[in-house]
Amino acid sequence: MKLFEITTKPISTDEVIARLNAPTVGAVATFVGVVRGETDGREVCYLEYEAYPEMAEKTLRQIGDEIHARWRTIQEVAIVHRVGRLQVGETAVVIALSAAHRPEVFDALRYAIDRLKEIVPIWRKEVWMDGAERRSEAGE
Amino acid sequence: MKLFEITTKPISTDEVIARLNAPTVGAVATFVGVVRGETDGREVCYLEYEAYPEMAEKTLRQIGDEIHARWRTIQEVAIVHRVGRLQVGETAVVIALSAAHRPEVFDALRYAIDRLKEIVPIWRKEVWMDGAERRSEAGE
Amino acid sequence: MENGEITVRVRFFAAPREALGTGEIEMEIPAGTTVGELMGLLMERYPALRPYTRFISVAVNRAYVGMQTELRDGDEVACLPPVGGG
Amino acid sequence: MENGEITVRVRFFAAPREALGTGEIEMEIPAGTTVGELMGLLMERYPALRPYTRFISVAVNRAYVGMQTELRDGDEVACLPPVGGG
Repeated sequence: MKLFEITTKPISTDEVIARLNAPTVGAVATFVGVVRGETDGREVCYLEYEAYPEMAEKTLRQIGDEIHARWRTIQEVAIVHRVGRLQVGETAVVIALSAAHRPEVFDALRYAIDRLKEIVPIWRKEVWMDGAERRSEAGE
Repeated sequence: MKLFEITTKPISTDEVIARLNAPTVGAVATFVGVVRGETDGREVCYLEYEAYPEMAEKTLRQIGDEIHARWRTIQEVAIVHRVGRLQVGETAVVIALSAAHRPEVFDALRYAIDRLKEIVPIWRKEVWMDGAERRSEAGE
Repeated sequence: MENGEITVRVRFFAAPREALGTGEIEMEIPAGTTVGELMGLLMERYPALRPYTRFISVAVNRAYVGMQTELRDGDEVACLPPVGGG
Repeated sequence: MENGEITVRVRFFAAPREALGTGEIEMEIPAGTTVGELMGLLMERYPALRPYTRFISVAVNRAYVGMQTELRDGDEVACLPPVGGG
């Protein structure tokens, strides 16, 4: 089971959490990124995500390594990011991490999504209902 | 759909997240409490959770209200806690909260589980493989 | 008693419930009885509850209350040992 | 060139990929060429890429590198506009 994955298929949070399964796990925290129906007051038609998949999976794995180095109580990290065309309400990314007890999972979770947005080569194109587009790489 | 629920049935994280569904949601954070296979070096056979269900649902709702008062960007909170006999690896509680953007979801999530453990009338009995028991109300 | 008797339901959970052998009893008590006084009456009548006295918080009608709270007819009183959810 | 020519693959994504009309090209460059020099050659040969120059980070063999990095035969070079996942 891959802990760090770029996929074109819909993502189930339960399924990502199951990848962390171990009898030592007592606490799991997840971050789920969802396609919003509105950005800047414009209605979203769909989003198109594009990745450099080989490097994206490598940098996701790097984020996992960074977390293990910083927070010794984190047992496992899994990050699955979807690419392709996503509709409003669909899940773009699930980050899940596990520990025996909860204290460090929240900081580690925040770190994971912040780092993902900094270093993982994935790009997003918003297509609005009025036909206009905006690309993440053009700045927000 | 109930946002605050005590249930005897298995809990799906995806299903709890779906209760928050709205076109304004861009970020969901969840905390999942899982039955560990070992506590204090002893192998766990099963856990038995008992609640004062009417007051438990009321105090869960109170936690939701407290979060809305403290973090204005949190859109919805859902908390589902299971009671009865749970096996190792099963989910005891799912807390999910939603926002348009992520900054406040982590602090709010941590607050929710901390408060749950303080005020929600639910008790836990650990039954170990060697036949011994420990009750949460006896102190840890 | 000047205001007569009232009836309250008292609910028990977890270890005190098992020690008592039931999750619920009815108590007839004088009007004006406080939560603290009711706890005293319970410990007197049910010795099995005594080991738990120090640890019990009380809810009336599903909200935590202090020991000075006066009970009213029909109140649901709950004896809550330290909670352990999550 | 004293060390001859090397061949590198160059990959493009998102807006620069669409501007160029392809996601991948091969470049024959002198041995010892740096990433920064390769960027210069690309901008010269493909004017469509010029608007993106300032914003592009470069990865060689799937790791971010600086502009001084020397390229080797067979390297996979990627031109990465600012990322926007999550």
